[in-house]
Amino acid sequence: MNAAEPDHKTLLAIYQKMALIKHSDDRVIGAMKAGRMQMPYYSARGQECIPAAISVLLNDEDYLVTIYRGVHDMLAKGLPAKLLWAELAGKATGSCKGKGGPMHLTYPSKGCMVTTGIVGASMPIACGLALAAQLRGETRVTVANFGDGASNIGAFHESLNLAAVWKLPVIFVCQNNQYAEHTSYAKGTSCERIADRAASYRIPGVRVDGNEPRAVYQAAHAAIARARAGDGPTLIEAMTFRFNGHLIGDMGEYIPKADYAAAKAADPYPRFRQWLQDQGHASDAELDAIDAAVRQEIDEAEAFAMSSPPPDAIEVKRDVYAYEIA
Amino acid sequence: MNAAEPDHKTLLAIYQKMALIKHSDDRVIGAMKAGRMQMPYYSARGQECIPAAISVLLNDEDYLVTIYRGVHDMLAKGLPAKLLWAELAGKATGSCKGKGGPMHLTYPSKGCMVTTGIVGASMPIACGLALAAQLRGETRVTVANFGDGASNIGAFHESLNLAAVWKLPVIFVCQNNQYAEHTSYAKGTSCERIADRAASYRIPGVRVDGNEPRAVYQAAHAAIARARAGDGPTLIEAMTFRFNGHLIGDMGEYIPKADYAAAKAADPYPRFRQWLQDQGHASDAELDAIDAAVRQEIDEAEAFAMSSPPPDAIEVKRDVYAYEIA
Amino acid sequence: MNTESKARANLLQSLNWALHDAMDADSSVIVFGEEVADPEGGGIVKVTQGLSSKFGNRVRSTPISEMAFMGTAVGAAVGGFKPVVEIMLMNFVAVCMDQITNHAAKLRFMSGGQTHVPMVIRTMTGSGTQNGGQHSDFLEAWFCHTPGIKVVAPSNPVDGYGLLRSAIEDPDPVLFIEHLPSYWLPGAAPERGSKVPIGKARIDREGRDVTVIGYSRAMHDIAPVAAKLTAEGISVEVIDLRTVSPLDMDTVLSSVKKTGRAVVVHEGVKSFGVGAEVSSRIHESLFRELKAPVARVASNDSPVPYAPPLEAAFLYSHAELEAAIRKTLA
Amino acid sequence: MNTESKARANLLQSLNWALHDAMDADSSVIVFGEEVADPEGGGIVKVTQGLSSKFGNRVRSTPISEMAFMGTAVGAAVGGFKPVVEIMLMNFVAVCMDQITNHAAKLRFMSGGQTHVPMVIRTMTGSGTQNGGQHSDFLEAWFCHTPGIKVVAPSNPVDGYGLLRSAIEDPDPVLFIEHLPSYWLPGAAPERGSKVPIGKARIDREGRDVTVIGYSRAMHDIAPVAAKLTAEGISVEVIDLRTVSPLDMDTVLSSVKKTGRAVVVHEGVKSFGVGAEVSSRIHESLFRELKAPVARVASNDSPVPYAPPLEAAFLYSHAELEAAIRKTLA
Ligand SMILES: Cc1ncc(C[n+]2csc(CCOP(=O)(O)OP(=O)(O)O)c2C)c(N)n1
Ligand SMILES: Cc1ncc(C[n+]2csc(CCOP(=O)(O)OP(=O)(O)O)c2C)c(N)n1
Ligand SMILES: [Mg+2]
Ligand SMILES: [Mg+2]
Repeated sequence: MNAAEPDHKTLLAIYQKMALIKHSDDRVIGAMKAGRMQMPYYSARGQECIPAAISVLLNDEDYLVTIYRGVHDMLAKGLPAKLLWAELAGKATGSCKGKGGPMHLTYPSKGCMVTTGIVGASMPIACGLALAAQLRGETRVTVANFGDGASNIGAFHESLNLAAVWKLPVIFVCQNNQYAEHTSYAKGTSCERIADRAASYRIPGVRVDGNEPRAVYQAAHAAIARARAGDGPTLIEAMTFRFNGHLIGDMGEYIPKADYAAAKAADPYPRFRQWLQDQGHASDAELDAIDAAVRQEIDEAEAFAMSSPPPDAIEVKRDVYAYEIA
Repeated sequence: MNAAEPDHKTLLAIYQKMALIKHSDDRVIGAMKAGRMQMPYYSARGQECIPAAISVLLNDEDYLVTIYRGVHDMLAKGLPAKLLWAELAGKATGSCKGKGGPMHLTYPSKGCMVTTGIVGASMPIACGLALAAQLRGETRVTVANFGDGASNIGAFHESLNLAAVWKLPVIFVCQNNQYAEHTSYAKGTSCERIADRAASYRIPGVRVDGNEPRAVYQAAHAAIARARAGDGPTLIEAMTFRFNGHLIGDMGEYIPKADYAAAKAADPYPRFRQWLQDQGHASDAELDAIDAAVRQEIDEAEAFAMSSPPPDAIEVKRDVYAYEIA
Repeated sequence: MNTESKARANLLQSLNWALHDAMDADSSVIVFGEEVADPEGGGIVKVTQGLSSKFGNRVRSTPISEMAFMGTAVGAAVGGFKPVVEIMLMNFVAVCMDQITNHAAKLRFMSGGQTHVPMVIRTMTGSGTQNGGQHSDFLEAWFCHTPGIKVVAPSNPVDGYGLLRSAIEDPDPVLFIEHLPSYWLPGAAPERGSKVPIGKARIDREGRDVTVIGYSRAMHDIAPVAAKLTAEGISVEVIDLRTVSPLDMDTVLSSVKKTGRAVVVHEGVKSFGVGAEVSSRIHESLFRELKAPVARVASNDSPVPYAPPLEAAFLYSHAELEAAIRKTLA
Repeated sequence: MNTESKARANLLQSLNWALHDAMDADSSVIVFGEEVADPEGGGIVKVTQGLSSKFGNRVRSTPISEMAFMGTAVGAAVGGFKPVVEIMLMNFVAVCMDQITNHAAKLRFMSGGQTHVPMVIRTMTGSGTQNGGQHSDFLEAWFCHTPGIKVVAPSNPVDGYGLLRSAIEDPDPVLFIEHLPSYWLPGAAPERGSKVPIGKARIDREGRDVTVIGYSRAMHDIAPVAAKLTAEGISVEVIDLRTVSPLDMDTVLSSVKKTGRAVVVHEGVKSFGVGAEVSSRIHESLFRELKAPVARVASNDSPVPYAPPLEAAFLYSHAELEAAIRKTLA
């Protein structure tokens, strides 16, 4: 089938999500630098295009499983900024009551099912959510996010094989930012392209420019259609970069200056904004209006987070089991 | 480079090892049926050609790691039949003093380093033995045996990737007997050939007829040469069959009659014996002499095992640590 | 257990009935693991026999990919199903610990209660069959030390049936441990549909002089020793914990309050085992009432050996158990 | 610890020195794990800094493949090397348990002593840094319950250096647990080359009235509480186990024999934890001498929460610790 093209409305929806992710990330880091917030924060700034372009193809019912570096995935899928910010701030009003934090963001009503801090663990869990949909005969799909480094852990292999054998409706999305903590892609990964590993499971594998909304949209469109049709999983490798290191505080000494500069030059947010204008999809003013609305949403989210109460100590006795422990 | 051909002496050495494995296996099963021995025994009968043809290319210093179905690998590599039989019989004179049993056969002086009962676990350990050789600058290689079902577990993926990235001198030998316990190849494995999975690690992967000594020899010759030269690992998939089921007692109801018959027709031992005669490598009488010598060795092994004393109870306090526990 | 009951059954049958009845009762119950479907034999010891023929796609044999299928159980549970997943032998939990301890046991808490993981992990184990060091361990202590998951270990067909039904209905993950050599031991047959609550121990025999506490295979060792001592006039109370975590300390403490003496028995190795927790809690609660220190009877602190005489030396003997009980009375 | 010593250092430096000295002393010592080589930063907290620059190929950063590189350590150890492998955070042992518990810990026994596995697994952990449920657990109890592996958990630079040197020389596998928040605490500097024996506890403070037993981070909680009570005239003896398995019961029992009272403290969750074993053994050996039941002070039986007030509620407080000690004296 010939590649799907996002329409005007969709392009602006993608831009809005990218803006939301970018501005939220800038503000979280600002709050941390200013000492208003403190946490182990894994910024996804630079990768915002990937979930933005995928999530416009998903419904609230579709499942998402992601990783510690998943704030962008969660915001794109619909986790309200207020609940995100309150969770990051460790407040009782956070989506996880302050119990989970950035590594365990969850919001089932928008399909945000699990966030894991264990490399590779998103994939087996995604297989289970997909099995649930398959057994119910639904067309609902599951998106499993993970990084390039995660493609070297056993769970990746087992999950892709199981999903292939059972034809599970999963879209495996490898966000290849070319580093695993401080280890470069080539130091840990024996294949040239992670997408090539799909051949070991006889499923489609495609590598795309993860900073190019239309490329991501087209690959996701095909993979989601395939999954909804009951034809099984797809592996998408989206090439990207993370501008703020592995964790806030990471100075990136291990990244060659030239590579960093090249990645910065391919920053998806300004690039897409420029493209939308060049193509006449939106004027500067229209895009500013989207950014302004997003900034407004984040102002409210931060205010909500800051003004919310911390969780009560009794919460350590709750949610261990269905009942409260002694 | 053009394929290596085993010479006359080598062909007879391979035959001798196949005969040793076959007759020993027949006799173990006989002893079990007669009630003289009792154990969870994973017969490798039908797979004897693979280790026989590989081990003629190995030195005592080369390392071997295998699995619960590894009696054939161990005998071919040089574990004395007496020590094997005494270990199977759970005697103090067994290679592991009766502490390990069939699933943990070990005999370092012939390079028989580890036998594991955990599917997939042979491969990471083989990487470590290979690393030891690499760090010492030796040309010694490590052979890691595993089954077709094991190619679906995470340790397979992680090990091949690590071995590729570090160029470890490992020969990964997948003995594809087409079943994992009672699960057929296709039910558990998404790829058409396990050898194809080598592409995920940019290492050579080759599938051969595991019942054809010269085919196994040639593939092993190339892989071992590559490893000794420091060029890294190779994945060999040797197609074969196990005639006595997963465990003694397994009635094989899950195996289509026709498949079983076809496998039996390809029984490597009589086929190779016939070929040796047809090619004029040996007369019936010469081959009978080899078989007779092997039978003699097994008679002695069984007598040794049966007449040996059981281990003393104090042994449960020994070998937990370097010192004896209280 | 009710030995009066006419009907007889073994643990294997009772577990198979429980799975059939649970799948009949609730269409969200699904079963998977290696060899569990009928084309693969309905389980290597046939506990799951007949399920796939009856329930089709809800019962699946898996590749040898424990990490993947354990995670699949976690995801399916989060997605609204009640998976019953089988880890063929308990030592194999080691290849999928992450999905059990970092995920199944923690998702409810980490999500602030937004998700939960109603799944059952069935597994079998036990020494005495020459399965050696990697196929015989009782590892329940690892999971008892993992908040968020429950640990159940029945000793007979009635409890096996009733606890498996309850485990499947439980809103939280349950590790269900089956003692392999016990599968074929005859016992009273369970009444189809009658469930046994998780977290409740059972007084197996009433007595006044000493309390002997066990679970799973230990119950089969305690019974003859208790009978022998009772015949001698020593009144032994026997408790089958049935659920190892959370512990039913009410039952244990009220018994020991009465007897003033206690012995804890399990097959898992002694050091840092379940017996240590039971012993500590009794001492903490009944220090003044105890007439003797709580004794622990368990296996040798080593891997499980292969040769039968060593397997015997690894496990506690009935003589050791008897001596430990007598010592508390000395 | 010897607080008289002039020279100061922190745990991080002392461990880095131990690794440098061990690699200098023995060319069979090799180091690998994620990010451990200098191009990757010499470890995420830089414990391994400088090693790869000095020892080249003997120090390697690995892919994120714990199962593979843990097994590689096992194989290299069987092949004659002394690997020191790093599991970045303790919860990640769950993805490679099999190589640790089914292989490293068992190969010597299963091979009848023909092979052995002289390797060290270094790992760090600890709550209090908002790392949440999957990055903070103390899981030492799992490994203490695994015969064949030793468990060490130093609380200060001197023991850190000396125990790591001994662990690397040990002929059997050793799990070496580092408390993350303690890395930067200053303390007496170790003397290069001076080793601390595995299996020997240390009297951290002498006293007559009550024995408080801990290890790793607990020592930093016990010290101020013990000092406060001593100032009040309550004579507290403090024992740093240093090695958690095998336990140095000689030191513990001779102290409790003297004081008649004991409190065990650790960060790991309380139920089925290390404290249970220590408590049981003391009760078993000194039942008649004890003036009060042995108390356990440990963390809440839940996953580790994220928000700081919940992290505080998860861990025992100094007030709870003080109260527990006073209770044994009541
Ligand atoms: C099993 C496991 N091993 C190690 C870690 C520590 N760790 C956290 S993130 C990370 C790097 C992951 O790299 P990649 O998969 O490329 O994802 P990215 O962080 O680049 O998005 C590592 C090693 C972990 N969380 N889990
Ligand atoms: C991790 C793990 N899972 C399950 C098992 C149980 N088991 C033992 S052998 C086996 C089948 C292995 O099949 P394959 O890899 O093809 O080897 P084969 O037995 O056919 O030689 C299984 C599932 C195990 N030993 N280890
Ligand atoms: Mg990455
Ligand atoms: Mg097979």
